[in-house]
Amino acid sequence: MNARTLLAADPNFPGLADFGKDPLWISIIKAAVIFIVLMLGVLFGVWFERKLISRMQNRYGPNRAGKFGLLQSVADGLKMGLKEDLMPRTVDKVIYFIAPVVLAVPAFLAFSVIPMGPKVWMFGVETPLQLTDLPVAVLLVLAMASIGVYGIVLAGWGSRSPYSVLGGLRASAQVVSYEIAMGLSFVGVFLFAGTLSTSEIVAAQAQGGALTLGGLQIPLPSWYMILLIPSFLIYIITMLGETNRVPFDLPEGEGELVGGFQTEYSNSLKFAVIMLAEYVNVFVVSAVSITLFMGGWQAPWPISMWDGANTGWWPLLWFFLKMVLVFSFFVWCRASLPRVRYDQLMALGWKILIPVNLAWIMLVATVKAMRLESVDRSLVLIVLAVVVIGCLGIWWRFDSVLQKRKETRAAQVQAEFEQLQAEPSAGGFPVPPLDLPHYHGVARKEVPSGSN
Amino acid sequence: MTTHYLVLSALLFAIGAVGVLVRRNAIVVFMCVELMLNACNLAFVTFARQQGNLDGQIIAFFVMVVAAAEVVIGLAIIVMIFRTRRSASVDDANLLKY
Amino acid sequence: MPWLSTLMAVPVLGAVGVSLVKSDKLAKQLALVVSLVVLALTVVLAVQFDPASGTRFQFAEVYDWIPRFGVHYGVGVDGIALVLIALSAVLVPIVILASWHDADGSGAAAPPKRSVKTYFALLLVLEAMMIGVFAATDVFLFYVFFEAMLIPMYFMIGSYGGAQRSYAAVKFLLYSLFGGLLMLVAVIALYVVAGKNTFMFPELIAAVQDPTTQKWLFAGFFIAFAVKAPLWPFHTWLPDAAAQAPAGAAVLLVGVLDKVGTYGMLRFCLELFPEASKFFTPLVIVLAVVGIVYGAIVAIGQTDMKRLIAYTSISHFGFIALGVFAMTSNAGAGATLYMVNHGFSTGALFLIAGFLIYRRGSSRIADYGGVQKVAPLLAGTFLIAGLSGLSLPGLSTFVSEFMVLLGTYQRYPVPAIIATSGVVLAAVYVLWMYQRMMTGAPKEPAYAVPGSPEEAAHVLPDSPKEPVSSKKPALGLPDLNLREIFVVAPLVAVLLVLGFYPKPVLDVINPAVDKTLSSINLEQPKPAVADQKGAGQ
Amino acid sequence: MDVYAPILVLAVLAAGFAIFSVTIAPFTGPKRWNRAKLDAYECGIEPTPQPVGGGRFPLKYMVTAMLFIVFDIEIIFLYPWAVAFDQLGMFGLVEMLLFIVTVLVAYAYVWRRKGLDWD
Amino acid sequence: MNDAIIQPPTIEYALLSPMLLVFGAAIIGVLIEAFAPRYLRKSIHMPLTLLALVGAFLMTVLNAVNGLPDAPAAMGSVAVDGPSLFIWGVILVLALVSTLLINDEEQFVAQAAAVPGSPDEEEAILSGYAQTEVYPLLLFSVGGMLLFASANDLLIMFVGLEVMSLPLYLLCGLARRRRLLSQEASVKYFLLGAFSSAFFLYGMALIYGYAGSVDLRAISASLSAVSGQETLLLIGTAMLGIGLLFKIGAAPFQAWKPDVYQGAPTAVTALMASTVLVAAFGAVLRVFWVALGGLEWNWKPVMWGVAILTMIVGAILAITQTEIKRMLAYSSIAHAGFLLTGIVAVGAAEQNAQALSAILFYLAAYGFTTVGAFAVVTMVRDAGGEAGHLSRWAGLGKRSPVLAGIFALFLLAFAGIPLTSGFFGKYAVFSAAVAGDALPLVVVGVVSSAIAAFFYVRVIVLMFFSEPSADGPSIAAPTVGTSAVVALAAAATVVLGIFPQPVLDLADQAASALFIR
Repeated sequence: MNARTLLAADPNFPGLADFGKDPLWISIIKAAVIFIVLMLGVLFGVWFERKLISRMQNRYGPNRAGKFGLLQSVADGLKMGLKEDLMPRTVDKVIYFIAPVVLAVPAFLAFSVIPMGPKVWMFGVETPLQLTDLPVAVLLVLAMASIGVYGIVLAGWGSRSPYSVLGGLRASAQVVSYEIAMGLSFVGVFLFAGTLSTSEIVAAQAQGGALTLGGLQIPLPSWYMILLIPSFLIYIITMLGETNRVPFDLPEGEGELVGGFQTEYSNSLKFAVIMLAEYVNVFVVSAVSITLFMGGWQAPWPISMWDGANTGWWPLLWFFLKMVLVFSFFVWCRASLPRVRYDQLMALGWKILIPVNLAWIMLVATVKAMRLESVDRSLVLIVLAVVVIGCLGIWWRFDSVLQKRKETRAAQVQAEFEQLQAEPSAGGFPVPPLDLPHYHGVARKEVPSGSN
Repeated sequence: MTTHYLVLSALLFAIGAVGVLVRRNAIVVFMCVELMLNACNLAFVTFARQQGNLDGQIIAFFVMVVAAAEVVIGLAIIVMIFRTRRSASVDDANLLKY
Repeated sequence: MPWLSTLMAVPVLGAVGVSLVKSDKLAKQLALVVSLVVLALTVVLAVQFDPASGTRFQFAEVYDWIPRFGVHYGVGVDGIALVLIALSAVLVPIVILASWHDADGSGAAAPPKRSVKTYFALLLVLEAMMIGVFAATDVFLFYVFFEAMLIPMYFMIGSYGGAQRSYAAVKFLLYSLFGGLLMLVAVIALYVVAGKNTFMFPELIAAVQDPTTQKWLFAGFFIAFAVKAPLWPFHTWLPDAAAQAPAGAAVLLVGVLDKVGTYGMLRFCLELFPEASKFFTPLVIVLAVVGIVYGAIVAIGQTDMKRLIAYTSISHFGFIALGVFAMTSNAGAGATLYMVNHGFSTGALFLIAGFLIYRRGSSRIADYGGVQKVAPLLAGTFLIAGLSGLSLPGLSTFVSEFMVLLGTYQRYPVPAIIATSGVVLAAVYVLWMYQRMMTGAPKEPAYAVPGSPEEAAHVLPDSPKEPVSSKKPALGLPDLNLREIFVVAPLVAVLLVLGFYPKPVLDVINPAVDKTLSSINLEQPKPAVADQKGAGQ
Repeated sequence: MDVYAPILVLAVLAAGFAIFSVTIAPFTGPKRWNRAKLDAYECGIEPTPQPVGGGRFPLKYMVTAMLFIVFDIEIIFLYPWAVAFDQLGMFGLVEMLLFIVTVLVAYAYVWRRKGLDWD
Repeated sequence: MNDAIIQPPTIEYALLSPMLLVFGAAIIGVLIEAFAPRYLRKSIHMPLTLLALVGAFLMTVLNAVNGLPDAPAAMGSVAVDGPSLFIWGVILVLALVSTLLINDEEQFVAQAAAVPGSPDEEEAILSGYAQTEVYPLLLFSVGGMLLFASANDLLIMFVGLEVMSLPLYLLCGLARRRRLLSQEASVKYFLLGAFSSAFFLYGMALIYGYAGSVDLRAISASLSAVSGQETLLLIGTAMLGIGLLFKIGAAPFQAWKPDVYQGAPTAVTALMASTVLVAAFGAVLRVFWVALGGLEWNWKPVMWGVAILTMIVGAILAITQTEIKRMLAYSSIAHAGFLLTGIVAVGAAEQNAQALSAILFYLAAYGFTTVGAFAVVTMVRDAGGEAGHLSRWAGLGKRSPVLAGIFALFLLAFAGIPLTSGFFGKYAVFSAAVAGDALPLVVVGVVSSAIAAFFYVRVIVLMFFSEPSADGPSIAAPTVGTSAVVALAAAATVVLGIFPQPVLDLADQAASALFIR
């Protein structure tokens, strides 16, 4: 509700009502632009990542192809196109071919609901800088992410090789796990924005509300990244997990799974499509984080003092700047963090992110409800207290049990160790008797293995 | 316009029903049942549009929940029987005949 | 004092007591005592009963049982019910005494030892139910007793009977149950159609007006009763059940239980559905006559004495049904008296047959011969009982049979004449059986080839395979002992007394029968005349 | 329906590109036949024979999938609730608390039964 | 999009308290599973489950004492009316009784996932695993039944149906002995159950398409208001009916019943056989009387056919059975048929009240007898677990006359012999049917009763009149729980057979106001 009432006040922000009015050719133009920008973005992104990571590691990075090595990714792409297309005979051909497509298409589609600016005049038509918007736009993003999982599973499955299957399974398990936490982290945003439409969420971040505390009006920050810090942090983590990026790049953990689900997609255009999809996914999650938490295309604080900052084509700039920043964060993570173990990854997703997220949502909802209705505040507080105490109790029980278990285990190990120290042959460990003549010291003929 | 969706849903439902009756693998049968449930969802959503109220869509939510619960329990049962007898074929399960 | 409830409660409590006491012997004695108490109470009841009284059901007790269905615990007796209750009360102690060793596992014919206590407890429960079924003045209560009665009898046949006891028991139960369920439908429909929200019999009399409905309901009741009473062609369970049941149970089955059927026809069919009764009378009479002749003819051909007795009963039940549906007061009273007399006479026959079987272990007629030489008392009583079966004048059955035939002749001369042939045939089967078994030279029992069908049918599985005579003196047929004399004596006495002086009983019966018939005739003032005209044409 | 049309346009573009790339891949590169190239990659050793029909997924993943379904469904209910929260007010809060507590109970059960442990 | 202001719904927690209590206890049960140490679980579960059921029963009574509301609770989705309360009471008591049975040791598998005979299983048994999840599952299922029977909205009914069924599917597969059989029963029950619920759902969709609502009252109102879409309505009714008839095991949807009853652990069978039927009949009544009452002339002939078929199939196929649990299953099918005659006996309000009260009474009477019968089945065991084959029951009457006698009592009650509860149940239903102009149905019912009596009697014959075999089954020394169940069921059977009036009054009272809409 509040989002919509807000909208009426500021005609600059496009709302749901502004969509679906474009003529087809405008839509085609916008779609084509988005497509091209994403393609170029991938080329740029690959280069940027390599360059930045090198700089962080005191290296130069690509610097041969073109100025600053800018053409490096173009060269890589060309190389991929010109390499031999290998196809192992074990693969399930149809699935093997479909998988990259299934992976790539949804990645692009998710971008269609990302708002990149207010309404502008484009070839004589006033249109928002956003391909389209739906009442359930965020759901579309999540849905596309889910469909992408099919691509991963199909790629792994269709390849019919142990590495691929395992990689695909791991990847899908990881993605679905983090998708839950991601989905939960959005709830806070919806609670505040009251809508699932991306453009309206951006609009809702235009002005912060105000908290009346003892007669004092304390303005609330308008961006949800500050208002809902826990949600934002969780989203950032899940964003990494969702896109299989370091430190959560287990599906492709070279050490154990070679290339993961893409092992059999040896260097060719098919692989290029997969890689493209991965980068587009990164862009999508970045764009979503910007839209939902960082005020979308709106200018950041000092610039926003300038009245024209949020009008015309300017916001496009702010948007892309934010994109670059978020992408840099990805690179930063990659440069500085080690890869986690798979159990750690799942434990983080299931045992920390989800419960914390739920608790946070309930907290936010409670606070909101208390602001909505002043009645029954005590009831809410009591319920809250019960929940908190319950959670603490459960946690305490968990913790003490775990602690006890750990202690007993340690004591056991210690006892065993001591026992073994005193009596090496106890516990069935084959310890050679001390009086055994040393092997090399006795002149005996060597017995070849297997001839007993 | 909505008629097409109804026809589709009826078709899906019929396919599912026939699948349940014809197929022998428990998992396939089970998937056919799920197909039937989703056909129901389609019908609900279509009718919701036809009737101009949202009840049908809400029902679809509930159906999804139930379908999910059914998946969880059904797969658990099928896995259980699979582990016991190393086959998921319904025909192999023939102890209960008179 | 709630006489009838007491009458029912005493045997039930006795049954509980019997099943709780420690020793078998004590159980038997207790059962006997209880049954004698019941007999004494019945005598008191009978003395207090006032046949001339205006009220129809005396000693009436009516309580709400299930108001929801309009069901009452309603009991009360008129003359008809009273004599039948008396019949039960007299027979039960006799049966108890007669079955003293039936469940012990002793005796040549006895099956292996079974729970004696259960047997006597069942007997007492059965007695309570028999009293209940005759005393019930609520149609529903009657139905309940009618069905519940099956269960103890079922167990008595099934657990204590002969080789094919379980077959016989199941057949008995299913036949009766089927009939009973049909009756249930009719009972329900009666309740619904009558719309009086009550099951009290007096209020339901002729409550259903619509003739078609009446006919259907009549059919429901009648079939149940016809199965119960075994009227031809619903009789096939009786020979099996009676032949396989232990002698005591057979007496109660044929002597009392089956009377419920004819009693039901007289009490319920006629009064509840007078029009339908009149409509169906020709059919019933045909069935009855066929039954009389058929039963008698088949009886002649029997080789097994228990089966033979059972078939004679079918013939006799034909007479009773004939009497009931002749709808004259003579015939009605005769039929009622017949019920009593038949109970005693068939009871005597079965018991004496039981004694024979107990001694020799076979129920085949061919296994016996010349008994009157070795056991004259046995043979003599057997003869008296048999003669009562053929309605020798001077014995009680003669009176009743004569009344029935007379009453029937008043209205339906042709059937009455045909039915008379049954009397002739009766002489054939009774005398022939006597001749084969009791006269001539004493006979070694000829045992059937082991495993042959004959053996299966006649010889109890656990009876000794070598001739009993090798163990017991005088061809294994000692004469009646004291206990057995005590068993037979009262029966013979009753047969003789009622044969010469049936008036006291008739005095009790007549008013009730008249009432019954008058309640039918309420609609048609002079049916007898009309019918006689019809019959004359 | 019009709001969905642009998505379709983008989908056509993306799908066209992806399918194009995948299909021309075999034609752009050179073809030098080598037996080893036909085998699945397995660190240079003989590839493990794969069972017909692709074999089976480890059961462990089924548990994850089930859990995902459960929580995804929970999210389905959270979204509309969040959107309509202002109108539902206290009632919505209490009901959703009950709902979440219920789910958390199941969650705790799974956790304790080692459904969330990987090794 | 529509900006209609959403009114926060209201929920009458007090009216729903029995259900909420059961569900709450189930949830606590899950927590116990999660946090209580293994050796303590059972000893916590047992009192919790029993307390919850008793508490819910008391709440139900309290609701009944407080007087009934005149409108459905929870925004018209749950109707807490007389029939509901009666059915709730019956379900709760029966569930309580079944819980006592379930408490018995050695019935449930130690670890469902372990392969029989494998080291895994050995280990599970040795380390004292026990499937204590049975208790929360039971509670969930019971809660679902309560909801199913009182739903005033097809959606809620569907949810109730599933909440009721899903735990049962699992419970069926947990038998300790004859594991394959049990798991097979489970998978069959599940697949067929899911299949039938899909039918229910599609029927619901079509009716929604017709009426624009799934609220029973709204559907009923639309019957006269909406025209031109009768096809939707009729097909929808048929499919809805299929889903519901499946649950009560009416022919031709009865195929699952014998398999499932045979395979499931007997204690679970007892629960299923008694309570599910009760709950499902509550739902059937609601759907066909409340929602589709105006369509009576369309569904009545079909229901006639189904009732006749069910009675006959149940009675005739039961004769061919050699397994005691299968036989009881077919008998339960036949009884479902008898009950259906009551459903058909719809008419004017007074007639409806009579039929309803008859059905309610029948359900109560049948439920108790069934629980008792299955309780006896649990006690007759041989080396391989329960002695299911009928031949093993030969001579039981000699071996243990009391047990056999009680079982015979139950069988006689099934057969509808007077002075047992079954008689008055049958009587009530048949008399309602006669009053509802369904005399032919009653005749069929009576005939099939007679057929059914045959196989009941056959078992009695076996038990009492056959010689026991030397290696016959032993009678397990009954635990307190089992003997309490048997005693209670026997007492209920006798008391309802001799003094049915109080319960009949209760059923009358429950039925007098019919269903609230």
